[in-house]
This record gives sequence, structure tokens and C-alpha cells, in this order.
Amino acid sequence: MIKKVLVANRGEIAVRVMRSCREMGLTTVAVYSDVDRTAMHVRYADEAFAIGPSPSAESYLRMDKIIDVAKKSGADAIHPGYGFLSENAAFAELCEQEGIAFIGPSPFAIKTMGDKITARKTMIKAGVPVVPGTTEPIKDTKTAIEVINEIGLPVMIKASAGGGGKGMRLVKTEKEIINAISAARSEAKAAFGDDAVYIEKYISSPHHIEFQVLGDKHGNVVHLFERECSIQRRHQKVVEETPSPILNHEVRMKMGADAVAAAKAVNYYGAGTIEFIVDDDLNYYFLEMNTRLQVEHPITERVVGVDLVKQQINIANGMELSFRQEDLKQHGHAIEVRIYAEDPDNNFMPSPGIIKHISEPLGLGVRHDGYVYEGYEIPIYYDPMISKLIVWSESRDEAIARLKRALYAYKITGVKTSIPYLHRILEVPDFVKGRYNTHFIEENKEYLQPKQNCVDQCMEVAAITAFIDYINKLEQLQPARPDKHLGNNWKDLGRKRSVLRY
Amino acid sequence: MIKKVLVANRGEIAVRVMRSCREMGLTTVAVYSDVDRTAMHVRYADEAFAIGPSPSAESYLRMDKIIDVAKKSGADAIHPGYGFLSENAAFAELCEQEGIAFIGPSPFAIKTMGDKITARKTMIKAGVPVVPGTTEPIKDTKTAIEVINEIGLPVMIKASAGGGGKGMRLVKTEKEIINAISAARSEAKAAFGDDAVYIEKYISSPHHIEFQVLGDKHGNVVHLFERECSIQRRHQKVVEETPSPILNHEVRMKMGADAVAAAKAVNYYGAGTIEFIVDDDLNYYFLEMNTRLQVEHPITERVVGVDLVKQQINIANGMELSFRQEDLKQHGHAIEVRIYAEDPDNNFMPSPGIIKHISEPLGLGVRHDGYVYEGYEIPIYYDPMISKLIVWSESRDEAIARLKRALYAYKITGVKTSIPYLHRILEVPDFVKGRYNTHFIEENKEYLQPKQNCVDQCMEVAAITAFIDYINKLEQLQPARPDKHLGNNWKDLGRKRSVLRY
Amino acid sequence: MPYEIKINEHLATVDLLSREGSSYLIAINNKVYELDAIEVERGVYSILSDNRSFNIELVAGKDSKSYIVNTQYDSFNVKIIDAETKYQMNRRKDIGEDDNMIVSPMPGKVVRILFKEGDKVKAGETVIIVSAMKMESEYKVKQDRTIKRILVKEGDSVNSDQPMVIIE
Amino acid sequence: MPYEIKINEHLATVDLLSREGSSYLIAINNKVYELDAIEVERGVYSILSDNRSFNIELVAGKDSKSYIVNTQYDSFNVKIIDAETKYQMNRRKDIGEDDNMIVSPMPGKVVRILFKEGDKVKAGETVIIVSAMKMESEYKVKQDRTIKRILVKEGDSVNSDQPMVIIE
Repeated sequence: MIKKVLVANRGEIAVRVMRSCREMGLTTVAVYSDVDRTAMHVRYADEAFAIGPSPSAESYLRMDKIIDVAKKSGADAIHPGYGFLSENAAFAELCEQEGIAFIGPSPFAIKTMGDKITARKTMIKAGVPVVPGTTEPIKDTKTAIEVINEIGLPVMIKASAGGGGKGMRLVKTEKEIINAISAARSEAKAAFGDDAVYIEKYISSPHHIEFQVLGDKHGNVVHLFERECSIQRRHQKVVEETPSPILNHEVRMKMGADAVAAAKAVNYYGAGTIEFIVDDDLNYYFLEMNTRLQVEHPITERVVGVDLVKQQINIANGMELSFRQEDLKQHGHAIEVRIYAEDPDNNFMPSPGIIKHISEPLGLGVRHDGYVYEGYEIPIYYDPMISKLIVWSESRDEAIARLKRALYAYKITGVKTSIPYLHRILEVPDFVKGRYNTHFIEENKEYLQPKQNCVDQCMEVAAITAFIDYINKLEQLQPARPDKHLGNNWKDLGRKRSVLRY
Repeated sequence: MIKKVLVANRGEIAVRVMRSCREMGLTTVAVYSDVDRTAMHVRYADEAFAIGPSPSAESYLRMDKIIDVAKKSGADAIHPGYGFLSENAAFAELCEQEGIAFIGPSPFAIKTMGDKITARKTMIKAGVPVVPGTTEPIKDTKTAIEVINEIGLPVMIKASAGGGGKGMRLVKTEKEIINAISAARSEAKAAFGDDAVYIEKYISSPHHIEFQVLGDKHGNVVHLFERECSIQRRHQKVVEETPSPILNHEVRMKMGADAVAAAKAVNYYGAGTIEFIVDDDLNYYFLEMNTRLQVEHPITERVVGVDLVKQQINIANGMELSFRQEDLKQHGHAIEVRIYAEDPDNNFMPSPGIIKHISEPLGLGVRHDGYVYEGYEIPIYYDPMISKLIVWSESRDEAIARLKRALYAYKITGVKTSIPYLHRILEVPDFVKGRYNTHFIEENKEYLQPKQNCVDQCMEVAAITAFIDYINKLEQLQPARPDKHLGNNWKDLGRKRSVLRY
Repeated sequence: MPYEIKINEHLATVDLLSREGSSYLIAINNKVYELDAIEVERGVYSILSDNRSFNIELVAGKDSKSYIVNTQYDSFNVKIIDAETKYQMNRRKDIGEDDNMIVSPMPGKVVRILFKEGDKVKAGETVIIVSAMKMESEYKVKQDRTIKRILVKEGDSVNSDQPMVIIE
Repeated sequence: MPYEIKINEHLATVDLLSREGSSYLIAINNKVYELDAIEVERGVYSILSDNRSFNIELVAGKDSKSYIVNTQYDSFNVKIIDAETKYQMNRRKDIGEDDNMIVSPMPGKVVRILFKEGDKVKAGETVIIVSAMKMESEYKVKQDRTIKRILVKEGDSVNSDQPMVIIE
């Protein structure tokens, strides 16, 4: 049985994994890059080991160093979190060879699902619907053009080895074809070292809906229902919710069964996610499988009532799943938003820096998964996500109201954040109605523009507050000189009351 | 319909009520005493009005001032929270007269349930089981002795007008009778201005289990299951959980039906709580009704999935309950602990003061209802509760593990808190097994003693850290003088890294 | 003594009329506010004005007279203009305005420079690309401009607020 | 130069052997620790010692040499003893030890004084009752004592750390 877990990650997910480890009585080991010495995962862990310079290629992606720390610390398992080495089959294999439990799926499952074309073939064989398109990687432009003519426009060109939107091109008209193919191929080459692409029918008005699955090493696989992730900016999810506002019970059950079939096709064990693309008529197609924990897993945890990290660890321990499909139900509605250190009013420019002040939202139905603290400097080397705010309520409407209330109380100064932008999303009529697809952000640009909410009084009070701070500070700098112009009744008592008591 | 709510309270409950108001789109009005100008409820509200000096008798208990603010601000409803005016029938009546909605039960229900003897009679009439004892207030010692002889020892003497443990005496042997009666009567006189007492059979090994009820103004009443509140120190609840570890389905349903009958007996509307005393054989007796929201209401909200404050407001709006009894279910297990500003290792001495630093626990299954912030001074005038930590999990065992994990991450400096003491409670075998009654704290004194958990290394690291801070501060005070004894390689870079970056 | 104050692009006159403890009587553009202001957390003020409750966050700007002021939903740049500031503002005009520089707002790495000194660029064209936090940011010009000087080269690390390109 | 340091009731010798950046080599009672110490939040240090991670909170004591140090589950009183402190400790002995005073640890109100000056009190008896935060606290003596002086009267407000009764 696992006793000591090395978490090969940083940020909120490292802390989140360690929380579940702590609840299970397991010792935790953190690894950290130079810039992360003061990061929360180092402070939260029982033990911490330095693994090199700040760029992740020299630290968090260095398998040798991580295995080395596992041995030195006596960790008997490694949790990879998401990103970094989490979907690296070679790393999973290396752990196996070194006798360290990899808390994740088998190298075979990672490999099969990691290659989009192999995954597609496997799904076709398993009877899971896929988007019409090529089954073989295309390595030259001529074949690509032939295939596109066969499928019919619009089509999407995607890097075979890709992810995260890199090497992707939408082609709507004939004259774009050649440029799009060569652009996609060169981007794929640069990003993944492989210029193979594949071509798919493009679904206009697509919904991105994914199913959480859990499988054990005894062949049992269940799904934990869906997550609606259609609100994306540059292929990055911004808001996720469950249940999906567009699914009905019948389609949900059919998609769930297909998700289970997809996982079973690769003898999947661990936590994984089957991503589907769904059109307005609720036709759905397998998109890809993420063979790891997802950023947005908390909404599933909240609605289904299962701690997914604990399940991952139990599965890695060889235990059987403690529930069957029919034991699982969806209760109420959960929404997650991702708070980034970025400036939404300035082209989403990343905004690293020192957190000067933070007030976290509290109360009924609010979960907050973060890792920053006052005085912490968000480094420039990694993803600028600060935290995830997850709310739950009985109904979707109440969940939206609760999320607004939580965002209202969530204050961070020192860095710019996406909080005002998230607020605006929640006000967009299409979102309120639950009628949106992956074009949501693009189609609602107008609504998402920064609006000055407060005028007159509010702006004047803002200016006056700065002025008061200025004259107070001035006063403190000149304690001996009585400032006659500062008005009457200047009393010690008053002065004491108006300065911060520390 | 209610549009603007005055919250006639302070601390965590005022903020908690305002959160639900905000989610419902209602404007909130805070009232505050002199010392509470900087309190969170003032900061969180849309509007705030001063109502007088710090002692609550001159501010939060002044009905005239509160009604005055309601009129000035145009508030159409008042939420009293718990404590203060929440169970004051005269205040509820005054609101009614002034045309302001009192978010709570009718004056009649408050009055009937507020007097223990009237309540008892009403329950007997309604067929709800009560503890064997007197039905009339006893005003002289002679009658008291007669009654005690009739009921048989052991008995409990209680102040008729009382609450909170004042004017209560347990009598186990005959020779204690006379002293106990006169002590209880004089204490009752001093505390409540009324020396009437009543006498009840004393249940040894008692469990305190209460049922949450909700009634609307159309005669519908439901219960939202129980809360187990047996862990009490000096009659103050310390830990609450739901479901109760000792109830079974049959008794739960019977008690729930009796709770509903009790509420119906006073035409109850609003949120209320029926407290029962339960013996080891699951015989149960009506103890009293609290005609307000309870401190421990969040565990019910979590397990049943209902926002009780919103229900209160809907009921005050004259709406019918949106669910029937059969719609309500218990999901999983919730535990609440109350964090007080007190020194558990020094006779629970209150510890008011300035919050120097606070780290709140986050993550899966954790709800935190607080009101303090860094730099806030906990005043001496009110209850020293800082916050409530509520955890949920599928199972009781996992909920305990999660609570430990949350307490582990919950850090407050500046004031002493009950956090270490709560930690110890969670380790007591009787608690772990769920086998405890109201004598828990008394019977487990040994387990609850402060233990030095860390020895050797930990203590030495503590000392060294203080030493490092000391030499660093010394260094900063003497920037010009090179301190030769401070070792080699004293470099600017190093110095920068080891001081706080703000 | 009235002060001039700049709020985003607006100029206003602010005057402290009187003060007692945390109560202030302040005129802004001749409109008088009576308010109670207390710094409750580091950089966070609780303001009561006409019984309305505001939480205002102040973040220090480039100097002790500049603030970023956050209200519930908005953010303002506020600058107190005293004699020294006025002098500096006049002086700055002589050596070229801020708008004539492309400045890196955060630490990062120069990925590409698309023009050379002397080139003419059209409104909306990208001049320089900087990478930070796994993302590339493109810096464009808003009007037709000429590249005057380039202060960095591709591959350079840049700090926050470091001028990279001077345009005119 | 080694310092003496008092941890609760224990005395120890602490010596800084060397330091580089945030890395310290420190001997405590001749046991050598190599550790990395960074103040990550105001008053909170992150310590890595032998790869174990500690979060240590320091709360300022009565003077700059006194600390309350909180580790995960424990709290220690730590005092750095320099020459000045030693002098004061010796001096204090002459005018009576701390134990000879009953001091109010927080602001409150004197509810009752149960003895008068000159009275003899037995171990465990309550001398004075102070009310604060809706609760009454009884202050008892641990051994048989005599009331020497009473510095407050019933109804008085007291501040934190205010001496109320001197006993001997």
C-alpha cells in the first residue's frame, strides 16, 4: 500500500493532491524549481526537494531528477497532477521500471490515447462515434487537399501530436486550403517536432462536453457524468459547469455508456476524461481522451460527491472501485471559473507579480482551490492560473447568483486578474439562458467589453480615498510640523483611529 | 416583496445572512456599534448605520434604534440573526406594528416557546414526549422539595425564564436538594429577574439531538433532519454533526414527525429548531424550541442542500415551501466546529486582540463562515467566536479526516484560538467511534489535555527560527556596521532573498 | 489648500475642508462629501459616505503620489498633482511622451522584432513580440508611426517597465 | 558569538556558524542544523531542514527579543538572552518575581475581589474575578499566599497586562 506520495507538480493542483493525501494519512513530498522555493506546495508538503532551475524543462519536466527524489525520499508513489509529465507514457513506464507506483493510467493507455490518430482508430473499433475525417496521419499537402475535397468544407486541420490549440487551422473556403495546411504543419513541427496532421469535418456551433471516467485494475469502469466546457478563449476553458444545460437524460446516458466503452477499449484504469464534440441536435463525436485529472475535476466532485484524487490513489493501490454505475447520481449544479493573473482589459496580457493583498470568498456552497498568499510572487515561468472558484447550488440559476456573490467578495491586489471578465461572462444573456457553444466568447465580444460600472459618486469616492491616503502619509512623514491647512480638531485620538492598527 | 434587508446583528452570522441576500439581489443594511465601525458586516453591506456605544445593551439590543434605521434606510425587512433580538417577541411585534417584515416566526410562537413551562404544556397537548417533571413554575422551596420526591432523584432544577446554563442545578442526593434549589433560584433572579424554577427528571448519559424545521405561512411544515450537538463545554456546543451517529432510520423518522408536530402546535412559520434529549436506548424527549436560525445551521444546509436563510426570506415573503417532506434527503456527512478566540490551555480564557495573520483552509468539502481579517481587532464586548468550519464528505470517517486536514491548514496569529483543542477532540476514541453523550468533554479530560506533539527537532527548529528572525532584524537596524560574527559570504543577493518582499 | 488630482483622464480639484478623527469633509470640484474613512487592511479603506459602504483598494503607483484605485467593479488611475509633479509633467513633454515608447509591462523574453530603425509602421501593425508565462504578447502601434530606436534585440530578457522601442 | 536562548523553561546555546543567502548553518547545544529559512509571509517562516518542510509563525513578544513561536501543533515562548536581558533578569529578581502579581491578560472589568490586603489565601482559592467577552474569569493562587496589595477595585476597567493584585 502507498504510504508516501511525491507530487510531481506545482501550483494549486499540487496543493489539492496533497490535501487528499493528508486526509488519507499519507506523507507528501514536494519537488520545486529555484523560483518555487517559497511556493505553497513546498510549504504544505511534509518534505521538499529542489530539482533545478526555474524553466520547467530543467525541473518539473526532468524525469531523472524526479525519480531520483522519489528514491532519496523513499516515496512509493508519484502523482503527476495535470500538465508537465502527467500524460507522458515514458515517465509512467520509468516509474514502473523503478518500482514506484505511477498514480495514473497505464503507459499503453497514455500512448494510445495520446496519438490522435491511433485514438480515433481505437474508438471506431470500439463503436464510439467519431467526427468524419482521416484515419491516417497526412504528411504531404497533396493528400491533404484530396482528403478535404472528399470530406467537404468546412474542415479542421489538426496536428497529430498536438493539443492546446497549437497546429490547428479552420478551413472554410477553397482558397484558404493550401495556406492553412502549410501553416498547421509548420506550427506542428515547431511545437511537437512532428508535422503530421489530420483532417476532420468541422462542426459549426459545437459544444465541448466531456465525461469523467474512473477505472480500476480489475476491469471495472464507471463514468461520473459530464462537464460542459464550451466557454473557451483561444481553446482554453474559462468556465465549466455540470450538468450541461443542453443535455437530456437519454443522451447523457448514451454518452456515458460510450465514454465507458472508450475507456474500456484501452483497458483504462485511473481517472480520465472523454471529450466529445456535440452539435445543436445533440449528435456527439469522440474528440480525444485526457489520460489524467482535469483542471475542472472539482465540479464533478461536488455534484457526484466523490474525491477523485482519493479514487486515483485507491486505484493505484489495486483496490476495486467502491461503487457501481447505478450508485452514482448528480445532485444539484456546480460551476467552476478559473482565475488567471492576466489583464482582461489589455488583451489578456499575463500579469505576474507579488500578491499584495488577498481576500478569499467564503460561505455556503463555495469551494476555493488556490495556492497564492499575501507576499507571494507569481513567477513568469508557468501557467498564470491563480485559483479555481467552484460553487454549488440546487439549481443552475442559484449557482450563477452564488458565483457572482463569491466573485464580488474575491479581492486580489498586486496583479491584474480575470475576475472582472468572469463577472461579465455571468451577465451575458446566452450564458444565463444556458444557450452557448464554443463560439460564445467570440459571439459575445460586445457584452464582454469592459464597462465602467460606477460613475459619479463611485469615481469621486475613489479619488477622495487616494487623496486621504496621500495626506495621511504626508502627515506621518512630517510629525513635528503642525499642518495648519489640515483643518481643525486634529486630535491624537482621531489620528490613531484612522491609521492601521498592527 | 422584500427588497432591502436590515441585518440586526454582527459577526459571522450578519455576513452569512448578507451573502444570501446578495445572491437574491436584495440590498443589505448593516447596523453597528462604536467598536464595530471596521467590522466585516459593515464593510460587506451596501449601507451601514451607527447605532450607539459598544455594549450590546446600548446598540444591538436597542429596538428603537434599529427600527429607526430601518425607516431611515427604507429597509422593508429585518433579519435578526441569532442571539441579540432574534428571540424577542416584543421586537417581532414592534416590526409588525411598524410595517417591517420580521424575518422569523410570529410573536406568538416566540412567546409560547420562549417560556419553558408554556412550551412544555403545549408539547404535552400536541402529543410530543417531554421529560417527566413539573408543568407549573415553582416559586417556593417547599413545593420544590415535594416535587423532587415525587419524580425521584436524580433531577435537574432549571430557571423557568432561563437559557445558556444559567440557573441550572443537578441534584443527585437528598442532602443537596435545599442548597441546589436556593442557588438555582437566586441565580435565576439575578440573570432573568424571575426566580421561578421547574424540575425535571435527570437523564444520565443524555444526547442532545435537535431537528431543523421550516414552516411557511400556509401551514406547511417540514423537518430537515437532525443535528447531533452532544459535544458541549459549559452547555455551549463545540462540535456538531449530521447525521447523528447514534440514530437509526426508524427513530429519525419518528423524531422528525414529532418535530413537525411541535412546530405545528404553535402555527410555526420560519426556520426553527426542536431540541430533544435522547438516552442511550433512543428514548427521546422534547427539551426546547429555538425560534431562530442556529449557529450550527450550515451542517444541515450541506447535507440536505437547502439555503436556510433564503428559505427564511421566502417564507417572510409569504411564499409556500418549494419542497415537501418526501423531497428532502440526507446526503453524506457534515461536521461543524466553532473556532473561538480563547486559550484552551489556560482555562478557556477569552483572547480578544488584533488578528495579525490568518490563513483560511480551502479545498474540497470545506466551508468556512467567518468575519475576521488581517488587522481586525476582535472586540471584548461580544461573543468571542471567530468562525465556523464546516466539512462534508461521503462518510463520517472521511469527514473527520477532512476536518483534521482543514484545521491543519487553518492558521490565526494575534489571538489564541480553540483550534488545538478541536484537534484533540477529533482524536478522542469515543468521538472517532461516534459513541458520546453530553458528558463527553468531562469524561475525556485526560485526552483533551494539551500534549506536546513535537519534541527535539521541532522545538529546536522553533528556537532557531526565532533566532534567525532576531539576527536578521538586528542586521537591518545596523546597516552600516559590518557584523563580522555573522559568518562569511554575506551577500546582498542572499540578504534580499531572505527578507520579505513587499 | 486645494490639490489638483487626475482620475484616469479627468482633472479635478480636491480640498480638505475639515477633519475630525476618521471623519472628513472634502470638496471635489465644489461638490462636498462628508465621509468616514478608515484603513482597515493594508491598502484597503472602508468608506462610509451618506451611509453607503465602500471598500476601496489602493495599490501604490510609480511614486508616492500615484495610485491604482480599485472600487467594486472598476479600477482608476489616480495621481495627486503637487508642485513637484507639475514640474515633472512639463519636463517630460520636452523629452517625448510616454506614448512614444513601447515598454514591456512585465519580465519576459524578446521573441521577435519585426522592424528596424527608420522603418515606417502602419496603425495596428505588430512591432515586437515578447514571451512570458507560456504566452506570446504582440505589441502594436495605434497610429502610423516611424521606428526611431530599438533598445533590445531578439532573445534579450527584459524586465518590467523596460523601454524596448522608441517610436515617433 | 553564541547566544543564550530560553525555550519555555529550557535554556540552550545557539550559534550562527555560517550563512549564505537564506541557507544557515546553526548549532544549538552543539547539534548542528543546516537549514534554509525564508520569511514568506509577515511573521511566517518557511523552513527546510534536512528536506523536511516546516511553517513557523513568529508573534512578537513583549520586546524585540521575545517571541511566541507556533509550530504545527505547539506553541513555545522563546527569548533571546543578550547582555541587556541578563541585566534585567537579575534586576527583576530583586523587586519580586512575576508570579507574585495577578495580572489581567486582557481588557475587562473587575467583577469581584474576594479578599482584602493582608488576608491569607489557600492554594486554589479565587482571589479576583474579571469579566470580559461575556465570560467571567476567576484568578486563583496556586500555593498558599498572603494578599500584599490590591491595585484595583470592583467595577474598575482593566487593560491587558495590568497588575491587579500583589501577593507574597
